Amino acid sequence: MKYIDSEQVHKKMGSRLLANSLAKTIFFLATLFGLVVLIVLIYRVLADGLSWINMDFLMNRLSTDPEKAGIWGAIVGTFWLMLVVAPVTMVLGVGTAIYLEEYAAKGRISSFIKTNISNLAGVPSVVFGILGLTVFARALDLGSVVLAGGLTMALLVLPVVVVASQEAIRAVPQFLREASYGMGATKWQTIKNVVLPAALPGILTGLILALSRAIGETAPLVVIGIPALLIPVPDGIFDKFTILPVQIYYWTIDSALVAEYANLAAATIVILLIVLFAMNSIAILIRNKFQKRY
Amino acid sequence: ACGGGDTNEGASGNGENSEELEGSVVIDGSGTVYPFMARMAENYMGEQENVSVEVSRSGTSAGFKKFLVEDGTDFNDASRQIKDEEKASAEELAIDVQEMKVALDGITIVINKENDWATELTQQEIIDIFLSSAGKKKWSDVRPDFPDEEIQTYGPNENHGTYEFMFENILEEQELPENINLQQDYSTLVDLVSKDKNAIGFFGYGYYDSNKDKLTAVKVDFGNGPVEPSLDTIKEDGDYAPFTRPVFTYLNTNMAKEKPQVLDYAIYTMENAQDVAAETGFAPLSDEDVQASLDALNGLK
Amino acid sequence: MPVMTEKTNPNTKIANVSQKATENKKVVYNTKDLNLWYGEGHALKNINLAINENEVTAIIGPSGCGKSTYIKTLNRMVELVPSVRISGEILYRERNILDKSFKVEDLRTSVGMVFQKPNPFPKSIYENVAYGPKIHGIRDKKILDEIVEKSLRGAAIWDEVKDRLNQNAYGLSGGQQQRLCIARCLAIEPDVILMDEPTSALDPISTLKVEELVQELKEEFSIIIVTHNMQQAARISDKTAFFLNGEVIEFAETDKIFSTPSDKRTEDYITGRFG
Amino acid sequence: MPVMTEKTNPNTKIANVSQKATENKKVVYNTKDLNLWYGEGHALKNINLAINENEVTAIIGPSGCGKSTYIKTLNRMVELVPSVRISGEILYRERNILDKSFKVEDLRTSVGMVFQKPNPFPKSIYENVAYGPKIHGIRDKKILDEIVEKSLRGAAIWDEVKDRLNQNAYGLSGGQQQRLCIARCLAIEPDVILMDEPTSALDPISTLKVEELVQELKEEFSIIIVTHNMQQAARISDKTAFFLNGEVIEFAETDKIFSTPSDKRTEDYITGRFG
Amino acid sequence: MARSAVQHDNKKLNVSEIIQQKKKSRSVNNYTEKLIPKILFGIAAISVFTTIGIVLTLITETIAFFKDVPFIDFFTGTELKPLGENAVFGVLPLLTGTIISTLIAMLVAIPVGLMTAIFLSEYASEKTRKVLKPLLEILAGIPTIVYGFFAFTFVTPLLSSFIPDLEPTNILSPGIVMGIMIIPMVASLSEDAMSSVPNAMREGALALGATKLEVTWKVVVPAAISGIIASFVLGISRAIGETMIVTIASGSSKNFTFDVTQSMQTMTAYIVEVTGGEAAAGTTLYYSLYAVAMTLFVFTLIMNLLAQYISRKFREEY
Ligand SMILES: Nc1ncnc2c1ncn2[C@@H]1O[C@H](COP(=O)(O)OP(=O)(O)OP(=O)(O)O)[C@@H](O)[C@H]1O
Ligand SMILES: Nc1ncnc2c1ncn2[C@@H]1O[C@H](COP(=O)(O)OP(=O)(O)OP(=O)(O)O)[C@@H](O)[C@H]1O
Ligand SMILES: [Mg+2]
Ligand SMILES: [Mg+2]
Ligand SMILES: O=P([O-])([O-])[O-]
Repeated sequence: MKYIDSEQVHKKMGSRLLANSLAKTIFFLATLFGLVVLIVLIYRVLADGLSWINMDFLMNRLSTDPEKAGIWGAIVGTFWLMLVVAPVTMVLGVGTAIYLEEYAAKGRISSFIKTNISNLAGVPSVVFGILGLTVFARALDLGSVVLAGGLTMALLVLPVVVVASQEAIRAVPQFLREASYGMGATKWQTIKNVVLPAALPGILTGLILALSRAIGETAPLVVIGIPALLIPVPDGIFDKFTILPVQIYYWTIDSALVAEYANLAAATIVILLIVLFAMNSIAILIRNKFQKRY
Repeated sequence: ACGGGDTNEGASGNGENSEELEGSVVIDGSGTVYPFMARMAENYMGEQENVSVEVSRSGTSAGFKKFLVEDGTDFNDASRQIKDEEKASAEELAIDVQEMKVALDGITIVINKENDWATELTQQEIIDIFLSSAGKKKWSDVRPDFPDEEIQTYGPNENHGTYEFMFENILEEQELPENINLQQDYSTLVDLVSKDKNAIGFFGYGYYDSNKDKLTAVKVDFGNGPVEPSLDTIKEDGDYAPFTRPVFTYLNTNMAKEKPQVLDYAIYTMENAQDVAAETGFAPLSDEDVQASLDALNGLK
Repeated sequence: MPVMTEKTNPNTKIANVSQKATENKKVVYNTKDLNLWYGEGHALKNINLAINENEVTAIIGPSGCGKSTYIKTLNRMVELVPSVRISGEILYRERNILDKSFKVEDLRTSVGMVFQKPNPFPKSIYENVAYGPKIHGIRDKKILDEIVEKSLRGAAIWDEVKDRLNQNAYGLSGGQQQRLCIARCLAIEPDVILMDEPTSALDPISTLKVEELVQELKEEFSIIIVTHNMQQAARISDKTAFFLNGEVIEFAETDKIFSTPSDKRTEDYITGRFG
Repeated sequence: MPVMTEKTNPNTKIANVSQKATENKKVVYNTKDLNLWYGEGHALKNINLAINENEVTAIIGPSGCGKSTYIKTLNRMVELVPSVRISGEILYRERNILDKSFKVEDLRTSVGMVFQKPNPFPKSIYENVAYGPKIHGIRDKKILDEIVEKSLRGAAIWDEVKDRLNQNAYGLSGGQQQRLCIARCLAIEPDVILMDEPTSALDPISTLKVEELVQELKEEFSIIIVTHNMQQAARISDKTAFFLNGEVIEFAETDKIFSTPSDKRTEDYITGRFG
Repeated sequence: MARSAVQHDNKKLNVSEIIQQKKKSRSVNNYTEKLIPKILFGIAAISVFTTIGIVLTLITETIAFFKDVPFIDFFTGTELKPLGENAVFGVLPLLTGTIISTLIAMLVAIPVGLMTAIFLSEYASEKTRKVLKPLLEILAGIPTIVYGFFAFTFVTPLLSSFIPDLEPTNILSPGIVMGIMIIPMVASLSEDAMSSVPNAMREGALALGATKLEVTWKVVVPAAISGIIASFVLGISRAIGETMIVTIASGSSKNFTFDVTQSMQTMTAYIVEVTGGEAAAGTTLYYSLYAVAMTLFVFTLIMNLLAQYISRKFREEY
């Protein structure tokens, strides 16, 4: 007895194939959706902000007058923030990665640390803000200065650097380590002279990505208490400061008061996106340049 | 909690106005006074390039909490007078507080541009609208010829002096409506009222003044016909007097003695208060009031 | 039987001559009852071998018989595998290197190693050779220069690279890379050089160069070389050890192993019957 | 020559008998001047083959000769490789399947395929078999139950799995998985079954079971089977095609191919001289 | 047995002797070697301390909070009036705000993300994928504040032209924008899961006459389901923790409502509002910050652990 009637199957095939091409179109449109939003977003931001960008806008201090206002303070603040975040995450991230990949026995402790790091990566940034507020700004009495903000951000982006460094270190071929041990080098000499230099491009890529994450975050700094309404240009890591995203935030919510603030926010977004885009391009360049070397 | 920042050690001694000063001045408090103080600070920094003046606006009450702590802020802007509890805690901390009246403001009742029925209200109608116990839920409850639609009330939240002025001085400490929409930021309030046809809200005149294109100010009938709030009517003895209030900034004189730039800024503020007030939507003080504050400040030198 | 024809190779002749001239040489490595396990796998079984100074000792045997494991045990590199367990003794210059108190770094400073796949560091040629001296504390640029030149000459690659010492080592051909690795190893003037199939990744011409080099080096160093290429063992070594399934089946003069092996399994192997 | 001894296999006898009984069967697949390129690589060259209904046709040849490519062309599975270009004709039941208007899904409903590595879906045994009927529109639970049982019986695996139809297919052994895949293929009642080395991943006992199954299945289906195992081809097939470098060298009765091949290359291959 | 080293060179240079000498004078070396792992362990432990630090700060202040406000009142209270004389702390308005915004976000991110993943993994040619994937990564790299600006200045006005009742700050617009922000994350994690389904599985289904859609929907997606669900859960966690978009575009209304056209506050936005406005230590308001942060932390932690559990426990065995 025949269960499958091939006539029947053939007849239905048309509608099944139609469903398939329909689905394909829908899936494609869904994929495009995100990209269309991206284009609209960038278009909007450019349309609102581009004409406001000029040398004065970049070099002026903050002001309540949109015609005079500039983001020099936020640019300098962003720079100081990076100056804190970069070395701190680098040391903590790379140190952790070396420990996990080279020293830790593959046991409970290292898997505990790994689980911990992946959970840390999922903690909302605003909670890091609370940590920073409680520990750095208050308990250590730093106040809402660059150092407090930088340390908070460093912890926030730490998982990014740890994971990237781990991957980079793991990718260093074993034969290079063997060559070094074979010369009578100690473990630390081998790590310092062979493993780290070879893993450096990967580590740097991770670091840049982490930094670009850090200078795009807003919530932790707002929580730590950046006033950012009218604040002087910081001179060092013990000064109060503002950074580009925080500036965007205040200008956006104040745009109801002064409509031009929305343009200032858009112009600042353009600058922020350019900075991020440049950083990511550098990261990609490094990755591509040093990809296959052995 | 994070006042002081990097204070220069005050080694430069008594500050002459002409002298080059440096260091920081930290100001928080009233959102109402903020536009005035921000403009003042910008002007000041134009003259004293090495002094940085930082102005925030967490609200009068919230600001006092940052002012009245060890190493607190140097100034606290206020849209109401300091309370007795606040004075008490200042004494406890041995903080000498100098009150500086800087301008006059009028509580302005604002409605949506599309609202063409409530452009003129009596003082009592306004009180009833913002009084929970009056039960004016719909516009038609206020006046029968008003639309049969729900009133949406708006105002600044309890961090703000403006809220307290409304609650204590206008509503005589009676509850506001259950569903009133209270906000931290005046910008949000302006936005909300400008987009809600049935909205009615209140805040300082300055925020109305700079958003006249988005909002309508209710003309208030205090008994002698409707009065539009304006720099002319807002005066201690003006037509808008019942809703007029002075706004202040409070100076921590300990800080002023320690940091010459703080005292210098205080004096500068008083010297320029009348000009800046007019520019930022406040009614200027009388010359006598200004002089009184200046005398007190010069006494601190 | 290709091995027989190879016996006429001039190199082998030289080897034989030097062999005779040094009949009572000192023992550099003496392995006693060595056993090694990777986890449960018994990779070396009761190894007993005495290896002489200034000779080339070849280790041959089919794949997986434990050649690499044995040679890596001689500089304790095998311990990089976490699951390894070892029993027995390996006396290097009379001292048991398996002793806990023996520092591996000291051992590896005296015992250089060349690997199957050339593994230069991704640094300049100069830095590759200077690596060893540097980690051992030599900082003086002049001395380093001398060492680099001497080592590169020693590895017969000086002329090819002297004009591009600052270029990356990965720009060299495979054969040059391998000789660079030998130079790198010579730079710390080891006493013994271990080589694990040093030519198996190289083309015939490079192989020949390395083989010649090994012949020269043995004047100064003791060399232990693993090879899967029996002709190579026959050409360059003085003594040969034949490993099978982790055991030493036969250890004797290379001549003898390749002409009159005493064990049937050795004969089977060198005549190509298995492996 | 191992093939000769295999000729006495009883299965082969049966095959030969049925072969004779069906001398003028219908042609199910007729390949005409088929050429196929992967990018620049010419993988199939001028293939001409006529394959009969209700027979087992074996395709043999050394690795890389194009066996898999050919069999995958028969259900146009080869088109999953983006770079493929095809010319020529393949008539299936008189219709050219390479025609653009021919729907591959229809083709594949009539032509089942069994792969080298068993590839059940990660679903229950029942769902694996019911998958085909379900996508082709059969929803009735009772009918599905019947189809599943019939197909599993047909694939000679019913008794082994009937008590655990709802368990995941990955709990089965490799051999059982492969018979499950055959059952899955039987469930859509194909006309032809293509098999690409269906036993190469299996142990000898499982292989035997699948071979017996193939013998049974040909009563109902036409089977084309690729194998690198010449004994297998000899045991189970009626006709054999010998491929070499993308060409069909010889195509004839299996008996003839293995006893008196007409091409020298065929002989070389089946006597184990290369491949 | 010092060998005279010089062979090709007539200069006297005995490296091994120099090395021996240096060795003796460098006992420090040994010390570093022992110290380094300890230092590195200390560094690695900092990430653990960070977690401990977060948990400790949250717990201590949360306990202080629950001394002022009963636990039950907090979690069942539908009224939240943190300021003023008679402050009331019920977290339900924040919880509904958080859950509703997350729901809206996932209603956007799950279908669009999954369909994007399917398109990239099953339908797109290698070339198309190479173009589209980096573009999606750009979308993922845009700071959230920019999305907040976009929601506030573009999406809300756009939506209010369809929905006249939409308030100027509302939960709908930031919810949608948050969903868009999460699309790349869901898409890329789901695509990874689908790409790791072996081709043999697809071929098996295609050979039965299945269309690509049937292969995808009935074979690939079920086979990759644990990875796909893990991506959803991570997306949810992300949406719960997202701060700036809702802070900017959803306002700070603390009404207990389910009307998406209205302003609602999420837990994250509450934290920003309270710290930004006033954060004088010691008050109940101040402690409420930690109680809310603790709730938020627990929520996201559960989601993250769940995602890890799903992808580990149900790892496909093919
Ligand atoms: N890291 C390891 N872990 C476990 N077993 C290993 C390891 N390395 C080698 N072995 C096992 O030890 C035995 C000896 O391996 P070894 O590498 O010494 O062989 P070999 O003689 O060098 O072979 P080849 O000629 O292939 O290099 C083999 O059975 C191998 O599988
Ligand atoms: N996807 C592909 N892309 C490019 N070339 C391919 C591809 N698949 C196969 N080829 C090439 O086509 C030729 C035939 O391959 P095919 O897989 O058909 O051989 P085969 O006879 O099945 O071999 P085996 O016995 O190893 O399975 C080979 O040269 C192979 O390299
Ligand atoms: Mg080996
Ligand atoms: Mg094949
Ligand atoms: O912000 P306030 O002026 O209302 O305190």
